[in-house]
Amino acid sequence: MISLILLLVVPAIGMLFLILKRFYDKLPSTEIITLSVMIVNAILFALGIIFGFSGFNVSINPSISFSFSLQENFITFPFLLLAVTVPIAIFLFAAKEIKQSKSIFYLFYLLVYVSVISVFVSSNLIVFFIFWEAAVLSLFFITGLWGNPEKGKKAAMKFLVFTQFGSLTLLAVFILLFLYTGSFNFSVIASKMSLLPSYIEYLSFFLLLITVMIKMPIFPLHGWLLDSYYYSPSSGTMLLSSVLSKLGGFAFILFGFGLFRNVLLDFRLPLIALGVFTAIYIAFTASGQKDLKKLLSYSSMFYMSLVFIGISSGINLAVAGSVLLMISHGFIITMLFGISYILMQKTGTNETERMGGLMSRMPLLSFFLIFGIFASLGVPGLSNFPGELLIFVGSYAVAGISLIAIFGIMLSTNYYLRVIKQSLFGQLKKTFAGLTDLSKNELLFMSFLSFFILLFGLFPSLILNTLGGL
Amino acid sequence: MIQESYFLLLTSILFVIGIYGIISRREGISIIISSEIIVNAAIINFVSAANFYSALNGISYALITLIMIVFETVVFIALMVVFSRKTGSLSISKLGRYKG
Amino acid sequence: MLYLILLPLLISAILIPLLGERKNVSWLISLSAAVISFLLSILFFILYFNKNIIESYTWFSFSNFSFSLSFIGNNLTLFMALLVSFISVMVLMFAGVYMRKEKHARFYAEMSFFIFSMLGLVMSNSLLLFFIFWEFVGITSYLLIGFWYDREGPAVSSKKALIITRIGDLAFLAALVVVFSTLKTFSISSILNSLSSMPLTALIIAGSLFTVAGLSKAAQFPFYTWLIDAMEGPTPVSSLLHSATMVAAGAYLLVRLLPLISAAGLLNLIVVIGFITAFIGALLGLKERHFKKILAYSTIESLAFMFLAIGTLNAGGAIFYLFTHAVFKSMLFFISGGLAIAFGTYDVYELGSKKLKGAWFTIPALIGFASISAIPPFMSFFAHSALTHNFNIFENIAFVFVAFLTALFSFRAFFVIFRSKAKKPLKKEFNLFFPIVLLSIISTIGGVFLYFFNGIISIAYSFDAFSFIALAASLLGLFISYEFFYLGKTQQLTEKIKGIAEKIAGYGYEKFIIAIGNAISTFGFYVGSFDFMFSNAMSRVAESTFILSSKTREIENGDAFRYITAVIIGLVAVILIAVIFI
Amino acid sequence: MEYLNPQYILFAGILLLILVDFLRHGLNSNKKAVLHYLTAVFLGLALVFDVIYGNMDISLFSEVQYSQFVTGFMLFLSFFIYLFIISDKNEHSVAMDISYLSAVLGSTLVVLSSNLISLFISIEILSISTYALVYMYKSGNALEGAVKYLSTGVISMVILIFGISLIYAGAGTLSFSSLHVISYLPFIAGVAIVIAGLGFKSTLVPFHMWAPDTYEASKSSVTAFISSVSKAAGLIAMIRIFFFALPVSSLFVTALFLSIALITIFLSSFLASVQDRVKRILAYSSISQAGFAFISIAVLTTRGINAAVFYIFAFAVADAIVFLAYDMFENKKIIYKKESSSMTQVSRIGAVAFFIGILSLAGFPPTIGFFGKLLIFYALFSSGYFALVILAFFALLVSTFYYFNILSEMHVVDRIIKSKKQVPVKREQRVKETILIILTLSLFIGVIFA
Repeated sequence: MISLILLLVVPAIGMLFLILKRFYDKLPSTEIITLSVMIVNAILFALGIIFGFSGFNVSINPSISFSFSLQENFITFPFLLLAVTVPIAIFLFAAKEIKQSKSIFYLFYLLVYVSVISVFVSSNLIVFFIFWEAAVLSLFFITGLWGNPEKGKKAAMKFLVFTQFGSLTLLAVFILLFLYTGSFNFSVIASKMSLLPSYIEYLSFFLLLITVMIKMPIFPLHGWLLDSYYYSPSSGTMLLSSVLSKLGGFAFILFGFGLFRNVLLDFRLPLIALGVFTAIYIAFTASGQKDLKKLLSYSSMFYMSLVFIGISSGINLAVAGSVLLMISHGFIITMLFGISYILMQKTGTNETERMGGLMSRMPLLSFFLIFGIFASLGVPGLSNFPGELLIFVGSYAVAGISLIAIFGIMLSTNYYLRVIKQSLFGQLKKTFAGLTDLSKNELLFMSFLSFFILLFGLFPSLILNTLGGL
Repeated sequence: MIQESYFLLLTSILFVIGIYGIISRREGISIIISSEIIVNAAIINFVSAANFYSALNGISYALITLIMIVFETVVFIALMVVFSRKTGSLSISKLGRYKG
Repeated sequence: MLYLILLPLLISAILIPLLGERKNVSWLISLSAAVISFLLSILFFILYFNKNIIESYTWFSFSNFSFSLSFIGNNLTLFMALLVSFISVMVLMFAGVYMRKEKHARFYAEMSFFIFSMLGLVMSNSLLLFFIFWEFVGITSYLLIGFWYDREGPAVSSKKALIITRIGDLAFLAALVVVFSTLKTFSISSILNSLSSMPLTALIIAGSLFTVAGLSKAAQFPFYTWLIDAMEGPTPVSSLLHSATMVAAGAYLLVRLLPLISAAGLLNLIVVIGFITAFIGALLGLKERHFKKILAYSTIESLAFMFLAIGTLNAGGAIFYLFTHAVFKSMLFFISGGLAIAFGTYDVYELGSKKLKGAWFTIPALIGFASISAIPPFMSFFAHSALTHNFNIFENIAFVFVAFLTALFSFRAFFVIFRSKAKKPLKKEFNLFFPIVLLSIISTIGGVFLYFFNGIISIAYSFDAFSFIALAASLLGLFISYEFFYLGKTQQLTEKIKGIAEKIAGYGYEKFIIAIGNAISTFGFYVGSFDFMFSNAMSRVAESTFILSSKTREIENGDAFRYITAVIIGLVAVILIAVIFI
Repeated sequence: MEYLNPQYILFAGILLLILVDFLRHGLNSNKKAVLHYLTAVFLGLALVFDVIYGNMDISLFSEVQYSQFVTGFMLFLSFFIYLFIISDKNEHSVAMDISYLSAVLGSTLVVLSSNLISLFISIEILSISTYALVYMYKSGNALEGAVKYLSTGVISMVILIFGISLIYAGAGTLSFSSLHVISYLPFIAGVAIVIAGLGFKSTLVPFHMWAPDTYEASKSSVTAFISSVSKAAGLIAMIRIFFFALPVSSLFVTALFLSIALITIFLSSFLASVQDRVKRILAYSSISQAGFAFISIAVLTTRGINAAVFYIFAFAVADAIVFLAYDMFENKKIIYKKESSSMTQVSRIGAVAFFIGILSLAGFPPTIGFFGKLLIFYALFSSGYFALVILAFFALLVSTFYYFNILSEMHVVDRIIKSKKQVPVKREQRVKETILIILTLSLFIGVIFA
């Protein structure tokens, strides 16, 4: 039985080594430390799947029932899988993109890595909140210090203040729960939910909704998305889009669907309508974008609005579908951002119009770009399709309007194909004549991700079986 | 015998005078003088209350306040001396070094 | 066991890219895989004759919802599998000739993947599996059209093709969701016999969405432009995908779901759209100069005929016509490909100037063009009779006009190309020669096949008065086109007809499609700028608070006296509040 | 040995210092260093005795259930701040030690006082000695800061005593145990006036004007003392009066307190966001922290008071660290909003301590600042003030903004990252760093007291 604390201890040791590395140089290079730590963690996770995980509990301050307790709940496995595998892939990118003060970047990188894992695993709400904030904080520094030189700091500040409001409302929800159920432990709260008077339930559901709508970004509260996705370093964007937006979804399922289910069932229709509106709104916004990186950030928000529809429909089939979609979206969006970064580096521009005919010079990259775009279009056999199918089947039973989101997918086909046509097909410009194809490192990154995309596309039952408790 | 409420009336008048004294002029010294007036009002209060409740602790309180106000005035005047030597005038509104 | 038919092609689709660009190897692999699957489909056709075998496999299941994929082996599906594998063998042989100079691996991999998904589509029983192969077919057609990605033409038309077929795919997905959430099953057979339990609204929604899917895939009236541009792709692709198999998938879907469509009451809508498409196809075909585009218009027209058959509940007729059309249309595409290799152009008038009459493929071309306009000895005449079996009076009259126009524009092409006597004989390539001759033989003697076709799929045919009137109309069209195009007489009359054709169709429709595309992106641009402004509104709010608070900063301007007054004011306020309220 | 509690130790220390100062004409500078160590020893001793024997218990000053904890943390804080001050190389006179010791004595007495007049005495001792401390360093503009501090201080002292006299006139007694609310007009006026007087000490809104200038003028280690220990004393005095002495439960009083607290938080956080000097930002931030503590006092429930006490302890430690760390930056002339390359001379540990201090002030999780805020929200929620909490969120957002603005503008994090080369570190800087380390550790370990 693998104790969950190991998943946290290993990266902590890695961070310790990184700090020590500054003083005695005989330690292996920072990249090797971080990579090996993550790989060890992945192995531990794999062993854990085979032999099962065991909880971990040490109580620090019983008066406010604050105990550092880790326990997997009914939807941790798929998210844990995402949190363990995707950062390894992203790291292959961060390795060559960050030039100055690498060791501190890896320190923050590992901090995000640890905090995301422990958010998925922790069963004490204070521990949940501490690592929730730690993830936000470290991303603030990653965007602020390594992002775009002139706009990075401003975007980081905007991101921080926005998500800080989200986490404060979450803190309010936790305190309300603590107030009425007397403990911060998730299982105790789940059992004592009946103690909450109804107006408190509605209030805390509303507060939770604010947090989720900021984190996942959903329509009215998505102000921070464009700046922080665009101006942070590409590994920062990948972390943000693939792992952090899943925190929002995770919290929504764990608390919205898990605890406040009857409130969720009352508000199903308006929430689905909001999700559909966001999907259509974002599909149109994305089709108006010329810049590939902006387009990808909006399209990542599009899929999160589909997830929002799935969860707010309250049917466990649709919720399972949204979990599936979140996992596959994590892999796909990382690959697409990776490709957009490579294109940015090679062609010096993010505008797809100014690229042309790259397919002849870079067949491998174009294969992976087309593969990624087909995956995100929901072509069956790739991982987005089962998720979307389940969401639509589940949410159709609740409200027919969820089919309008299919029109959103239609729009996404439009702007994705425009990207392929403008960047890959057509005449190769003279300026790009000398371009070389993917390096070994990038090839490893791409095939690693597409393996998972294909795996979960063909065998979604791998994830669905772990969601038994839904 | 003068009831106690008359004393309260007197002290509150003294208090208002003291307050007005502080606000009216910009001089440092005017602050200390008017605050002395307010302290005397407080002492009268203490004594009259002690007499009214015929309890001796009021008197001790009055004595304590007397002593404490002495400390305050000493420190304040010392500061005013340094201040006037430095800036030539006692008006405390001119020092705008720290704004905002 | 039915998946055995598909397996060889899947293996070749995976094997070819791994082997890379070796000389001719990938062609051999894909051809052998197609032949194996053809033989297997013959075997299974005999084995499962008049039986109805369903093999289903559960893909994944979640809390009492099971998502299962199932194949079905009955006469219809196996006959279609037979047809598809036969045509694909022919096409691959032709591709050997046509694609000699191009890069092989990518083309043959995509071709074998296409055949794999087409065979799968034809034989799938569960709607989910049908949808999966439906999407695969759409994707491979996108890749194949855009094969010469460096040219501007294929890039634009592949994007357009996928977007328009994607409308159909998503309509299919929506219909799938509607059906599954009401009936909790995907298998077509159980859906069809539990139609009564579906609520009427869901039935109508599902029916209309399936029809939209069928129409967009079969390039019918609202969606036909993508098929015309799809001709940018290599000819083997056009012959396989855009004549015989893929576009027929739309009609095949509606045939499989005929009871559902008829229950949803969409039949006369389909008939109307069928006639509109037929007229447009014929008229635009008249003015077209590009040989393959003429064939594309005739494909649209014959698909319209299939939809007419479906609209009049004549599934057998539609399937038989699909069979005949697949045969002669792919043969015509082979001819156009052969000409293109020899003379490097598809323009009908340039080909005309190459003095081709009397070359070895004039006869197959004649057979082909004659069977487009259903001249008696050839199979398509019998197919037309099966087609028009239960037409009512109006449909018959309209059909007569259509027959006249089809004859007109098909023979125009024939006479323009084969105007002058050929001096030097053309070289006969076996891979080109064998498929063309074989298919022309089938399309001539195929008519007799109609009689015992009934054993396979129930079909009724009648040679009533109207079929002969239609024959007369097409002969008239033949004679007129002979007059105009072969003898070149009355030039101004042909110009007039061409003018009318241009004005009527005027290709306004094309601009309309492009206009929609631009409208979406411009609207997207406005919404994008609104979003940009919206997300910055947040920081503007922040800035205004800063300005506000910097004004309040003036209060504390460092004057000690002001501090004291503040203290006093605070004191007085507190006293007043305390005294008044407590 | 009932005399072995910290107050007597401090008092003995002061007497001893005065005696030595009186005799010292012949002493040269290193003797003076001995004196400083002597005072440090007295402070340490006081801390030790507090832990062992608790506090003295005579009529005017009696034990309260958490007063041992509060005096303990006050002595702990002032001991380290004192170590920080004496480790500064510049010369300072014995008078400074005497006034520092008396300030510490005053603050501990405030916590213990069980009678209004004793409260008054201890507050006066505290404030008079802090006046001396502020002016002690004679740096150019210290004079102005001292004048402002003093003038407002005198007025508020005078107002306080007048209020107490009114209460005495109304109730006839001043000891907390026998005080009770009487609806007699002067009594109520007296209570109001006392609120004003104490408001000055704990920098609540109408009376906070002096704080930014004085904090900025005096040496930042002294500011560390004022903003942490003396402000905590003011707030605890408030608690003593309004919770233990006059358990006034009328809805109106809480409304008044809440409005004062809210105005304090909002005004000071908005003003802080537009300042362009770090010390002034930190001054305003400590005012808004005081406002936050006052909110949880204003709720007047036991849960609120516990939260307030813990929060005062949390932000006092954080304030101390931030100001002390800033003191190390200050003499290296790192100025806000100026591209300063001279950041490298500052010790890395100082920068890390500053960083963690700011985190705790902003209320980020691992630090006790977060737990303080958590408890306050918990108290507010339990007495049903939901809207209030949401309002507080907005103020918190603004505070996150200016706290992290400080970090990014002053390149604190760059300092932690950038330079590798070891700067030759003098002994006294090493001492300062150790003090900062201890204080930052306390930021994390403090959780146990939550």
